[in-house]
Amino acid sequence: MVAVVEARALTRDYNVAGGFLSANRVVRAVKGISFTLEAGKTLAIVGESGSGKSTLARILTLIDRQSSGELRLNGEPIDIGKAPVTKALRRKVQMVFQNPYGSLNPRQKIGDVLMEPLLLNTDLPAQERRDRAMDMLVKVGLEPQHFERYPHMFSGGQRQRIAIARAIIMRPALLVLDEPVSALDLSVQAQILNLLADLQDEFGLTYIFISHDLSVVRYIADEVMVMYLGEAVEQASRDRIFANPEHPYTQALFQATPKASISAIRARLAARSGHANVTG
Amino acid sequence: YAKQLVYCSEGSPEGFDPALWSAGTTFDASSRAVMNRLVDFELGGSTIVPSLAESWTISEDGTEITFNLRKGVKWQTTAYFTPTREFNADDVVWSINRQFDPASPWANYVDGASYQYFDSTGFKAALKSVEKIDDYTVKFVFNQADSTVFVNFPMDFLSIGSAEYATQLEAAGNMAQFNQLPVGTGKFQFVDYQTDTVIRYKSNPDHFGGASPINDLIFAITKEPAAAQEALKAGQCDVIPYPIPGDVAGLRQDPNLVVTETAGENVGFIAFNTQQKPFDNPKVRQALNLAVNREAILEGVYAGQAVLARNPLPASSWASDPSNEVPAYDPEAAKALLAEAGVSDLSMKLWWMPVARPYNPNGKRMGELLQADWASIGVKVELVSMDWPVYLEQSASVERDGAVMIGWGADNADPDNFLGVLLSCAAVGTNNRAQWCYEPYDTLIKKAKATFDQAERTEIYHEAQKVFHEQTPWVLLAHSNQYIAHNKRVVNFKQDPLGYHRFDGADVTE
Amino acid sequence: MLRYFLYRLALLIPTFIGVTIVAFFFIRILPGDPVQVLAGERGVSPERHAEVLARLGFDRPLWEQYFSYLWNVLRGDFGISFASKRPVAQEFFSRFPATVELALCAMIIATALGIPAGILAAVKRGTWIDQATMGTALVGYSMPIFWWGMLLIILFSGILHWTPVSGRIALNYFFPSVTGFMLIDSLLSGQKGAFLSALHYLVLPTVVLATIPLAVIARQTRSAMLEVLGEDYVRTARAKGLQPRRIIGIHALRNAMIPVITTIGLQVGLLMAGAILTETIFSWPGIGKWMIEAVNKRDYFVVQSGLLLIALIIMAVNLIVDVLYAVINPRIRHQ
Amino acid sequence: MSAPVAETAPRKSGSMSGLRETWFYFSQNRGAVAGLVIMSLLVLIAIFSPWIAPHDPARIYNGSFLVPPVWQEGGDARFVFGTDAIGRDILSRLMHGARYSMLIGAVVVSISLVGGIVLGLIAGYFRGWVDALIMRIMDIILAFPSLLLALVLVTVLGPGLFNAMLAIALVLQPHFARLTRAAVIAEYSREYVTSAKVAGAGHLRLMFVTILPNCVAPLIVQATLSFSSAILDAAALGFLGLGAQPPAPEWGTMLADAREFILRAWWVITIPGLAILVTVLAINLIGDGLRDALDPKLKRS
Amino acid sequence: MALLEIKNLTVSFDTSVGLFHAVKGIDLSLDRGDVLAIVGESGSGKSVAMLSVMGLLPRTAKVSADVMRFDGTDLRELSAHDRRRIVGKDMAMIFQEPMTSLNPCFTIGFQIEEVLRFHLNLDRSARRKRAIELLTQVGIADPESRLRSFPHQMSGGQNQRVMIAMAIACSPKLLIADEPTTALDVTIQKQILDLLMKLQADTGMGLIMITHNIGVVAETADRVVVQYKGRKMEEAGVLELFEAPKSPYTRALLAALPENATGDRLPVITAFDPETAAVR
Ligand SMILES: Nc1ncnc2c1ncn2[C@@H]1O[C@H](COP(=O)(O)OP(=O)(O)OP(=O)(O)O)[C@@H](O)[C@H]1O
Ligand SMILES: Nc1ncnc2c1ncn2[C@@H]1O[C@H](COP(=O)(O)OP(=O)(O)OP(=O)(O)O)[C@@H](O)[C@H]1O
Ligand SMILES: [Mg+2]
Ligand SMILES: [Mg+2]
Repeated sequence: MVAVVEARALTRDYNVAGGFLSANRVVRAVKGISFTLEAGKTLAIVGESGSGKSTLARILTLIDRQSSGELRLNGEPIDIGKAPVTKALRRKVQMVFQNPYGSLNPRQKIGDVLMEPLLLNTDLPAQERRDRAMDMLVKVGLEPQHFERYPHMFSGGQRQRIAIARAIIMRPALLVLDEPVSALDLSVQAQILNLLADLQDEFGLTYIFISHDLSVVRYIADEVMVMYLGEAVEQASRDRIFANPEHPYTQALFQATPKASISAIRARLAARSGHANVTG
Repeated sequence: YAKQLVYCSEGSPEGFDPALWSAGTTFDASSRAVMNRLVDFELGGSTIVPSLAESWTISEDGTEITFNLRKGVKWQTTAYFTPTREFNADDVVWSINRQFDPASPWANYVDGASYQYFDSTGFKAALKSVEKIDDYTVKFVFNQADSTVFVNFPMDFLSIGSAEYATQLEAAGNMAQFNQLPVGTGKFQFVDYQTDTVIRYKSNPDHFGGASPINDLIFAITKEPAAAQEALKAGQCDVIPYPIPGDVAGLRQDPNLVVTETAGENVGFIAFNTQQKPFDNPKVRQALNLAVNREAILEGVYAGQAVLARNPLPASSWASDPSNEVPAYDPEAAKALLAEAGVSDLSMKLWWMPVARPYNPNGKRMGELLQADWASIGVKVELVSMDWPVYLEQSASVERDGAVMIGWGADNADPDNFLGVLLSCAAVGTNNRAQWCYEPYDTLIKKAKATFDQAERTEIYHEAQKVFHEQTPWVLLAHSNQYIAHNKRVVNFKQDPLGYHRFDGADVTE
Repeated sequence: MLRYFLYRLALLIPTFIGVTIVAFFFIRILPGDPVQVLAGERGVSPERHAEVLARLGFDRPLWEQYFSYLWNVLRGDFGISFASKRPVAQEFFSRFPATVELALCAMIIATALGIPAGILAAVKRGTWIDQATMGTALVGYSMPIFWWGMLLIILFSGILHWTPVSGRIALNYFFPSVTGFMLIDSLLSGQKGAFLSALHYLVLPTVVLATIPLAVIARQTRSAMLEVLGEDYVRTARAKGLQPRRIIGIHALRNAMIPVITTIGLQVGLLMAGAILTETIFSWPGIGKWMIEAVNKRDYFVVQSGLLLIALIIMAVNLIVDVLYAVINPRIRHQ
Repeated sequence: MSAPVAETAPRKSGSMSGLRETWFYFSQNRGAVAGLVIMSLLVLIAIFSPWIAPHDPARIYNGSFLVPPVWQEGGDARFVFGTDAIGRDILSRLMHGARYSMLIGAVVVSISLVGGIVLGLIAGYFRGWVDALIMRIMDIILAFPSLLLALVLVTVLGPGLFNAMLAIALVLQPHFARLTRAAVIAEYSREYVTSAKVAGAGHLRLMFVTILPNCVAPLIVQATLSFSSAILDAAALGFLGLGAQPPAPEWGTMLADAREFILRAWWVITIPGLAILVTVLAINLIGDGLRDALDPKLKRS
Repeated sequence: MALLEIKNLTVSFDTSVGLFHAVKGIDLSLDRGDVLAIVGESGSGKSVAMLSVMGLLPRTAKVSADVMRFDGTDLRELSAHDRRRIVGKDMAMIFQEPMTSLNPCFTIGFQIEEVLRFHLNLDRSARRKRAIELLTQVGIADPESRLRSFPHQMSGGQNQRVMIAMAIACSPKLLIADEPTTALDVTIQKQILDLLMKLQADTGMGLIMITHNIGVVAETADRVVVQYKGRKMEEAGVLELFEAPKSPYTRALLAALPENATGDRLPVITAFDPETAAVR
């Protein structure tokens, strides 16, 4: 089975303009990331703010160019700095963003949002585009009458559904999801996670799922990569990582994640009353 | 108690060396207040009277003029100059030669400035030499006999400056000061100038005609006429020049004010380009002339404060022909004339003056009135204008289109200053904005210039005016009256017919 | 901080060069022959025409003229006024204090009244006080000031005779010009009543010139205040139990001043435009009126260098505003 | 990082379309509606002035110079607002003058809007040296006092209404460019732009289809305010003698012509000035109303 | 006597589309030393309820309650002046966004000392001393030089510590923390929560913790209030709530937690009628 994505030592430098008289600084936001991801699988990337998750996502979705390293999609090496992104290539990778309120053009009707990728990347006739978009709309759990509405008429969860619909309407080989549920309430989060699972089953999608919420990661991922300061400090299957985190940072992350298990609550309450006794 | 007179002048002087400049405002502030000439106009008139020269003689052949200078005239002592000697022939020779002799260190002493009057009046071309006979005698020699030369002597560019002061400045390497801090022999001596705001003078105690009764003379520069009028009413100004014509009646009613008026030594007119079709045809010019409703212009533009012009020179001039009439207003006759000339659907440009001048207080309004008048005989008028310096430059060009609104104020009392300067063939391309070179007329003008007898000249000029009317190179408009408004406490102030503002004799009461 | 200042200064270099190019080429394409204009109403002979042309350097190639102009400007030589034949810089700086005095007073009035008015309106949002203040501000903002000036003259000078019509001080006061600022010079002179008289002459033009900046500042202050009052840190301040006076006067105001300072800075350019009209109406002997006259008179070097000098001053003021902005805004100060 | 965003979608405003919503908030603002009514009236007057004006604006009534308005002693029923210095009906001139003001506003705003949008869009979209170049040029224009620059420009181009409009458009244009640029930069980093990029949109589509429509709100407000600035600036140029040429009854020019009557015939000064003030005020009221209606921040609270 | 007692609190907003009820009849009561968590999805009126207690709602808000008493003072009748004596001193609040909740124009020191001056009338040197003490207490290194720092010179976690220092400056009896860690990384969240719990234990103040993170509830609270669409769904001890949630809403909420996921799809909260789901 050929890997959908293959990354070899990807790095990304940002030139941060220094002040006047001081030289430009180079910030290396992603430092030599390598991984391979097979079709139909989900790779979760966790890490705290500024660890380079989004930067990596932008490279993988061909928005930004890597500073060095090699990226292969379906075995094909890709460097958007050398050759412009072709339509065919564009169709292979899509993305869903964290903020459901910012990722939809407020002046674009939902129908147009969904049809835009088709318009730009395929030669389908208008009616066909419309039909495909309508299908997709229903598939993500919205209704046909929503087609002519504007984004601001939808709730966050609905918007995230639209964003997902737009991303998968091209049947991409790879879908990069940058914290797609972080902004959502628990109940809505569950719906979206379910939807993603449904779609993966139906279309055999490959996901790269970025998150900082370990419970979500544990639920959805096959593989997990932990990023810290631009580096992948640990990379393993979900079960291995959750069972036995090796890197100290991973351990710290697990340690810090609040646990909602009853045993944990019991333990805390016990400690608390003991503590209260001591001080009181 | 120092007597102070405040004159709200209409603008800032260009500088204080009158020979360099051409604006009346500058002359008021420099030559008329601070300096004297060999001869001067009498106060409140245009008769030439002795000044720094006590007497003069003109040679038989008319080519030499010898001046006998006044003795004991003191130069003003100021903060910046203390004279060591009195006025004498050296000063006269220096004052002329600095303009005449291109080798003089003073020939270009202010960068970019030139002695424009000396050149443009033809004085330079006429003059052969100026010689000091002795300390108090100076002789001017001219190239040929010319009856219009002598009238230049009371003009501002022939003001007499101190050669000693000039030498001092030259030695100090500060010649520019000559244009900034003037020294003269006049009634008033310069004290201070704050740019665009105020010029202060004080009485010259040593003036040969006796010190002025006013101790301090102040020019408060007030460019907005309405503001000047308000200041006059409020007592902040004692004298204002150029009140708005329409407000004259109102000012007259103010019991605290006195408004004086003189017939203006000026003429406002519209000059066709007579070298251009169809204005080369006198009939077309006459037709347009007949279609002008002069009464409306008199009221709308001059606010009634003018005299409609009968001749191209002021009615007060001795050469003016009183038998000519103000052209009639007859649109019907105008149409007929146009038809006769075979001109139909005429559309033309009319240049309107962007500035107010004594001879035409509002070019735009006049343009609008003329546009309407000429429209009524089927002539379409496009009104054009441009900034004043460019207007002056381009309207003088022979290629210029259509008719141009312009006028002239007298430099001196000689009729040639109008009839020759504005209408002779020599002035085509410059002051002759009608570009009108008409042989019969030009011959007459030349003849008059070489004639010294006034009666004879008058006759020749009358004839020339007849020719002018036949040919109508201009639409004659008006001689606007000149007004001065002053506070009643100002006494003995005499309005100058040539448009100067002189405070020689003026006094103020408590 | 110094580094920031130098950085802003460096940014001005291309603008400065652009400004000199604009000033230079504008004048070259003005219709009319400079020498004819220079000669005045009496004309000039062809020989002299050529001579003057050469002396002014107008016969050389354009780029050569430009570089010699730039070089001269850098040496502080701005050319000679055609009208007065005096150095332009000298002419400029003899009038500049009058404009600065007027503009500064206008700005002080505009700021001193505009900021409190804006704060009041923001605090009393929606009440009649807000509506009245902002209504007035909008009228002021919409005012054609040349007309406004004339109306005030009609009323205060023409009818009520409260204020003088033009001039800078009553003529019975006479003292040497030390700073060029009449208010300061009158104080220095020690003459009794001189300062009051100078103030008296300054009132009406100042009010006219201040009208628009006042309105703009009041409006800007209000909207900045409203915005800031909705910020989290204002809520924090309220959660600390501070008095409204302190919250508004210290916490909100300091932040609201950041955009207001910029607005005030931007007003300087507008103020110069306003000064042109105000000085024309009041015959105020400043650079606005001087420039208008220079344009009308085609005083080439005055227009050219006047434009340049005015632009330089505006750039300098903007630089100061930028720096001030940084002083108020610690984010920039500490970058 | 997660940031819970307030759930606004199901609220009532969700059922209103953008335009209707804007109108709703706009119509709540009494001042803005008043401005709109006045403005509509002015536009109607401008359009129909040849039919509704009582007189030909250029017609000179000899013998009726400086007639005061009807309600004043000496007034003439034919001339409601009186006549000017050469007997032209002021009311008719004002009505025809409205055409000039509307024309000036429309032309100036169109030119500067289009120019500013294109420049600002290019600068904000491409950034880098293009941005620096464009913005430095804007800085240069802004370094001069607008009126002075317009004045010199008109002198260069020659006086006349069209040249005046061009000059004013040029000096107003940097404001549009800056505003567009700022809005574009802000929008460019929004995720929907990246989404469109990922969807395969090219530069032109991103610039004009994706980003530009989201920048229109501040531009509309600025356009409205520039409309009034244009009228004021044109009037100021007219006042300085560089605007419309005679006998065009442009308001600023009328004022300039009337200057000498400041102490004698108040109506020739007061009435055209009032016309300018009312027009500008009306437009500014509309501008304020639009700003409030288009600004989501103010809407919410 | 309860430290804070609220009965039938209702808050409505006058909006352009009519009256909007954000809080509908909530009862609350809290004793000294208690840690109460309020959970609920976004927009359920958690913040509004607590802001009404603090008196920080905008003027468009209408607040009514049968009882609203803090430490024996009736908050409903309080004049603005008297309220200011309590707010910030006995009753303090910290907010979600530490970066924007501090005034960017003033130093940390200024902002902390301001509270001390206003409420405790300490003199300059005493204020300084106390400020340093407070910064030490919240675990900021090098407090003396930090006093001169501006908020933007510090990280989000540090700013939140400063916020806490400011809130506890006058040893309040009640501290309301409105999602104090939502904007922070999990590792930082852990530190902040630990800090808050330690301070609470040390001072014995009442603590109300608003959050939508069930994990945080489990790690901090003694008692929990679940809120939905402006209504209280249920109130229970933390253990009780996790072990045996009474309200169907709470049950659904807990089920939607990915860590509680049993099958390969998450149970989804369907629309509840807040009236019937509430448990009194
Ligand atoms: N355009 C840019 N220019 C300079 N530096 C950048 C740029 N974008 C990101 N960075 C820096 O790169 C690093 C990684 O940023 P990135 O957005 O990838 O982090 P992240 O892991 O997605 O964080 P978060 O969880 O906050 O979204 C950060 O230090 C950030 O400041
Ligand atoms: N000033 C206001 N005007 C009108 N409505 C408001 C105002 N403040 C809050 N609301 C509304 O009140 C409801 C409750 O808001 P609140 O901020 O209490 O929610 P929350 O439970 O704190 O949610 P979150 O988790 O997002 O902070 C929301 O629907 C909100 O839109
Ligand atoms: Mg990210
Ligand atoms: Mg909240």
